[in-house]
Amino acid sequence: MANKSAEHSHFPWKHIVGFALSIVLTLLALWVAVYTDLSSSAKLWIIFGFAFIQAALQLLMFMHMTESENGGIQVGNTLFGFFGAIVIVLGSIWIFAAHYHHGDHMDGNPPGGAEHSEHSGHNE
Amino acid sequence: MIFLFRALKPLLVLALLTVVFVLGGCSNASVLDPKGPVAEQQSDLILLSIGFMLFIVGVVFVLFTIILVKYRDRKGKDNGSYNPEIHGNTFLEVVWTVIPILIVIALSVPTVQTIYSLEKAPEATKDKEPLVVYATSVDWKWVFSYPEQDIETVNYLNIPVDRPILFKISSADSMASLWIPQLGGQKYAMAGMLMDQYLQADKVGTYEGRNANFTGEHFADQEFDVNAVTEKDFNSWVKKTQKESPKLTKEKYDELMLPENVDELTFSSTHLKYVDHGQDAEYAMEARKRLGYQAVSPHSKTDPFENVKKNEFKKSDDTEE
Amino acid sequence: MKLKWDEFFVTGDPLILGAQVSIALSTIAIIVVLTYFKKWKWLWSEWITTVDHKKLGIMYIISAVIMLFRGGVDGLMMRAQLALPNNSFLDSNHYNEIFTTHGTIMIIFMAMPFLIGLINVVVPLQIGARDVAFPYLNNLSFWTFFVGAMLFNISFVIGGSPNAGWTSYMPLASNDMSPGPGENYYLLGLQIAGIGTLMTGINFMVTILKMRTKGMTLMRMPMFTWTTLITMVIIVFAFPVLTVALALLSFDRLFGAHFFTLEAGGMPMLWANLFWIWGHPEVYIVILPAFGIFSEIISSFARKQLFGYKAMVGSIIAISVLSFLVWTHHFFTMGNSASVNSFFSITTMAISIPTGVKIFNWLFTMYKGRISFTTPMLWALAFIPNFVIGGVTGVMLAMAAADYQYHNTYFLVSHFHYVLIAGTVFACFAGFIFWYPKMFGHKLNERIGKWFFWIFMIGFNVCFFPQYFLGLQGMPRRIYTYGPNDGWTTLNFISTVGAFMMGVGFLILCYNIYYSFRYSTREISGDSWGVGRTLDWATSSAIPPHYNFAVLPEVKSQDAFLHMKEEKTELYPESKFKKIHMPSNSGRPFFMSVAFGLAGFGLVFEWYWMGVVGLIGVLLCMVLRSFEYDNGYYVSVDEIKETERKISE
Amino acid sequence: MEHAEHGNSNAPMEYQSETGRLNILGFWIFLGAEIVLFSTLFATFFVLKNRTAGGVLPDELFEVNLVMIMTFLLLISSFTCGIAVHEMRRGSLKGVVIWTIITLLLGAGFVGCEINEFVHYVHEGAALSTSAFWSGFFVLLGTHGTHVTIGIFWITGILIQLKKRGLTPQTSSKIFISSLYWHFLDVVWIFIFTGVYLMGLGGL
Ligand code: HEA
Ligand code: HEA
Ligand SMILES: [Cu+2]
Repeated sequence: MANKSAEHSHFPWKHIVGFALSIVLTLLALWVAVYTDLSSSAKLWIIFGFAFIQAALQLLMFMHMTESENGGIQVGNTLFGFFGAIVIVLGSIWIFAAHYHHGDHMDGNPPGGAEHSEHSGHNE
Repeated sequence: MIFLFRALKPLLVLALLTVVFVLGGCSNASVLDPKGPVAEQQSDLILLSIGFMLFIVGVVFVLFTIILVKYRDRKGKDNGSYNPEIHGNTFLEVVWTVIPILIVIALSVPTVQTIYSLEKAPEATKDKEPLVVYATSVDWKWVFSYPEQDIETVNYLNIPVDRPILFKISSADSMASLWIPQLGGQKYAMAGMLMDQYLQADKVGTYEGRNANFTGEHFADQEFDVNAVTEKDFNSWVKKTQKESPKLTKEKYDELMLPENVDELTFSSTHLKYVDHGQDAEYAMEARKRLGYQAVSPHSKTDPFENVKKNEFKKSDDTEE
Repeated sequence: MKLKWDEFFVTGDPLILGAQVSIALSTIAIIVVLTYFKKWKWLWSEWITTVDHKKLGIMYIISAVIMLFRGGVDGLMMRAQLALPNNSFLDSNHYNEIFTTHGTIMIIFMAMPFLIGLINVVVPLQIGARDVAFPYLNNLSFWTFFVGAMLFNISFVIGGSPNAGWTSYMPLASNDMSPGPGENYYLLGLQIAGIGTLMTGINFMVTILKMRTKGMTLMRMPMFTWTTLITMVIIVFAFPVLTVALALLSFDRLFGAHFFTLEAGGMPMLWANLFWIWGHPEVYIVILPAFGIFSEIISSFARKQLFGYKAMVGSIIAISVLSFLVWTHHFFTMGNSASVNSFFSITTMAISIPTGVKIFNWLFTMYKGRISFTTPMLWALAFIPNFVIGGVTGVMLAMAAADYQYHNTYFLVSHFHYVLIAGTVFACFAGFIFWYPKMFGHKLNERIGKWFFWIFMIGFNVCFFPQYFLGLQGMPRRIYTYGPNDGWTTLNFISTVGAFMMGVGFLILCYNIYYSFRYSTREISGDSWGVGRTLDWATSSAIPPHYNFAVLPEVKSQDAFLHMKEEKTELYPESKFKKIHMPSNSGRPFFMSVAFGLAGFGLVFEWYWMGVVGLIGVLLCMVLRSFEYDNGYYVSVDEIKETERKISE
Repeated sequence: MEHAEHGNSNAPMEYQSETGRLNILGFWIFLGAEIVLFSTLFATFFVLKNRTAGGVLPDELFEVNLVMIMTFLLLISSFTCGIAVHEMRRGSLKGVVIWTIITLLLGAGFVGCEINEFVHYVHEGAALSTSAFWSGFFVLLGTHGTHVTIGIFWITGILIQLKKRGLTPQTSSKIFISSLYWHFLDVVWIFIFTGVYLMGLGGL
């Protein structure tokens, strides 16, 4: 929090770097998703990995999430938000994995189920 | 004395009520009176859990009573036990964290085992070919189709004993739940979905089955009888039905799609050649439209059946409102 | 849906006609009384526009008690209908509407506001603050809740109530199967109230995190404040899910979208999924503050500090995280894969571990204490055994394979009434009586209070304990009648008797309020019960002045006020008085909420022009707020001196 | 409520008043709620992903160029918005105003593209009521688009206040809060870009 005024009269390096990185990541993600022939799951991991990195960039470089006396709260709050987001999205997908095939796979082991279960396991 | 009574009151009330119900009520607790292997597994699990729960409740109640009696404020008569400095006790806290953890583990293991085993045909008869029955809920009736026998029944179900029944559960409209307590737990019936459930009866008899999931106005009446009969009786019923009962025409089936109660019906063909509700979620809605049924708010003065042409199956006593 | 004007008012039912007449009469009566005593201005400037957290709290509580009455009458009517087989007191549709409104009102418009009311009154005092972080928003929260509740409540006289259960499952709640305004009322009433709740969540999170007085570190906070903080975290992260779910269903019903419909690939199960992602955390939203209230009361009247404070804090945090990981236990029977059901069974059972820690900590708080059996304490004590019964039956439900048998039965109904009533409602009563002198300056009569306690508590057990057995006997929930051959008659009849005992108990409470208003001695001290341990009892008078503390107290330990008493600290020396900054009242939140209500009402009947007008009103209020630079006002030192002297006379 | 008083004159202006600090923290918490709100919409979208009910398929309509234009408009606007805050911390009112106006123009460009896109889709037979998939699509993107639109009006209002009052602790905390909002919408867009468009275009 100290020497703010000094820091801020400088050139906005943080912003420029963040901006450049986000452009690079966007283009890379597009390239991976559309113009390569990696396996679907590899693509998914990569593009969502990039998305999370970009989100972190915005939060840290542009939104100054960690700054001010409340930085800790802001970070904790955002992380809990992401925890909720992951639980809701992956949880729903996992639950409905058994229903995608119109109930034909009711043998307790729907395709992809096991993989997803690992994901939600990590979120506790 | 009065204090002791007060402190013990919850306990007394509970004990009293329990006695009353164990004597009077439990004898017809259908869930705990299983007539087949599936319900039996569940009933065993329930009894096991009740045991653990009674233990927990017992511990808490005893502690509760002792503490209340011992540390109540006796005006003026200080027995020297008061000690406001206590703020915790690591050993005790570990004890009442670890014991519940152990109990949860002890309950989880059989729970998970049962969950997995209920997905399959019952162990005892697993080498017998299951009888396949399509159970379809339509507001407010149950349609049972026997594809191999080419038979369809409405609002009742005949099954052979000692043979697993593989239900293919689905719904034509709202989300219902197929439940025959004495044969086993329920599963939802949903349009556009086909779900498997194994049930089995071990004893000849008539059991009650119903929709357990709220589906609107006449939900309470969406019940059916399950007649568990010997394999021989079942086969002769099949033969008789195939010979004597009428065929199910598409027109008749469409009329069944109307939201109302009907009596028990029997046909010598199934609706499966017209529609698979497990694939087609919209069939019933379209049939209603075709027949001129118009859904209205319950407070509307319009009769939803106003424009409906034919109405063969309407239950005779279903005239209220 | 085309509404015919002759369907606007619900007609044809004598019960509803009676309600319509009594609503009209009481409205007229209220208007006459207010006019006659020239109280309109007072009402406006002292209450409607107030930003004082204590007054808002009282307004929440009054609304909640009215809603308890409404929901309770619903409950009694259901019990009356079910007392005997083939009863025809209510027809099926009326019964369906009643359990739907009963469930919704009790949880959303009774339990939550009651707790939020107590939180409003107590928590800022407990942390030694002058007000909440966003007083203006606080007023707005109240009014959006109130308008949402009213919108929902008028449904039974105008247009018809929702009747698809408080869970509003699709596709039953779709236009195909539940046409008419009923479900729209549900969607919009909850939506509007939900916005207010979300704002409350943010408001109290910031308040507790940032507005604590000097020395009030997190680990010195009273337990009620802790549970409030965690509850607000759950609100902030759970309510948006409800907001979205309601919006999507509204889109289905009003604009022809296909999220949960049978047609065009919609997925009804998704509604159940979203509803419970919110719904399960919701039940912990209504139980955690209750835990906090019991913690305060038990340690106060056992005259001992809370046993295992750190473990208590740890366990509520654990509960809050786990509460987001269990929602599927509400639809184990939906055909999920065995791995899904197993996972959610185990996470659900895991919640009993931190909850058990709390139960034993409460018990041991009383160990070697000096327990006095005042009425708040009686409620807190009754909570322990009764809630444990509800809790352990919850664990039985959590065992998915067994739940296939309990699901949708009275076993479940009994479980949730045991936790909701013995947990939440007992806590509301306990907190209400405990902090009654803080709000109104006198206590409720203890003798009448004991009658209320025993009759309600016994009635509660008589009503709901038999329902476990009804469930095991296969009685499903939500049936409006049953046959004489089902064998459920005796237990149902007993249950109904118990319900009416609760009704009698409630009437005794009402009488007590009247009696105590007339005859109770007025409290002088801020520490009315003489056992106060936390700063809410440290105010200079029974009813705290609008700025709460003339001098913000400095905290040196847990149970701060107790230690101040022991050390005979002088709390409010005149020499330390400084001018106090306070926020100003505002009428805008009220207008904004009315605009919300107008928009909601328009959308209920699909009168889109009215919806648009209402929303424009809302936006206008927001713009005006953005351009407003009101910095509040100062209470001068002289004014503080005068107020404090008047109090101490 | 000793608002407005004790401040730390060393800190950036938006943190100098207590009200400013509380508002900023409150807004961060609100953003936490927004994360959950959007993730619920994402969950809905993913669950309904294959349910096009025989209607138009997304990969028949999505266009790489348009998506990239929209993405870059928003990315750049997020950057310029960051610069505006940077200028604010340097105390340059003019800088704030200029960069904020650029941000708003870019935002308006984005909304324009999106409206265009929606109109095009509707013409091609993909509307809110076409199928579950398109319901999910339009509501997810529409919610984001509505947020951006509201943001444009809101920030315009703040600019007017800035014009009238100059850079004060109050106005600067408003600017800062609106910048949080704007960046957050960019974060949401990143996930829309990935989860909706890239997955659609890549056939994932
Ligand atoms: C205040 C509200 C509240 C609370 C606190 C709870 C608490 C719990 N609930 Fe309940 N629940 C509801 C309100 C609540 N519930 C409602 C309203 C519904 C129905 C909604 C509807 O369908 O309409 C419902 C439904 C419901 C279901 C769905 C059943 C079904 O639909 O088939 C399940 C299943 O798992 C469940 C489980 C639990 C569990 C495990 C707890 C646990 O948190 C309980 C933990 C407490 C204890 C266990 C007691 C104390 C602990 C000890 C003494 C330690 C030792 C104990 C053990 C080791 C077991 N609840
Ligand atoms: C906090 C929540 C809460 C509370 C406090 C209650 C309180 C009560 N509930 Fe409720 N209940 C729910 C939440 C709650 N309930 C929910 C969520 C459901 C599920 C809904 C659904 O399925 O969708 C439900 C469902 C439900 C059912 C099942 C309906 C069914 O499935 O068919 C029943 C039946 O007995 C019932 C009964 C009661 C009774 C008798 C009370 C009593 O405690 C009420 C006590 C009464 C009062 C406090 C008021 C007193 C009134 C007077 C004194 C006036 C006297 C006037 C006359 C006699 C006309 N409730
Ligand atoms: Cu739950």
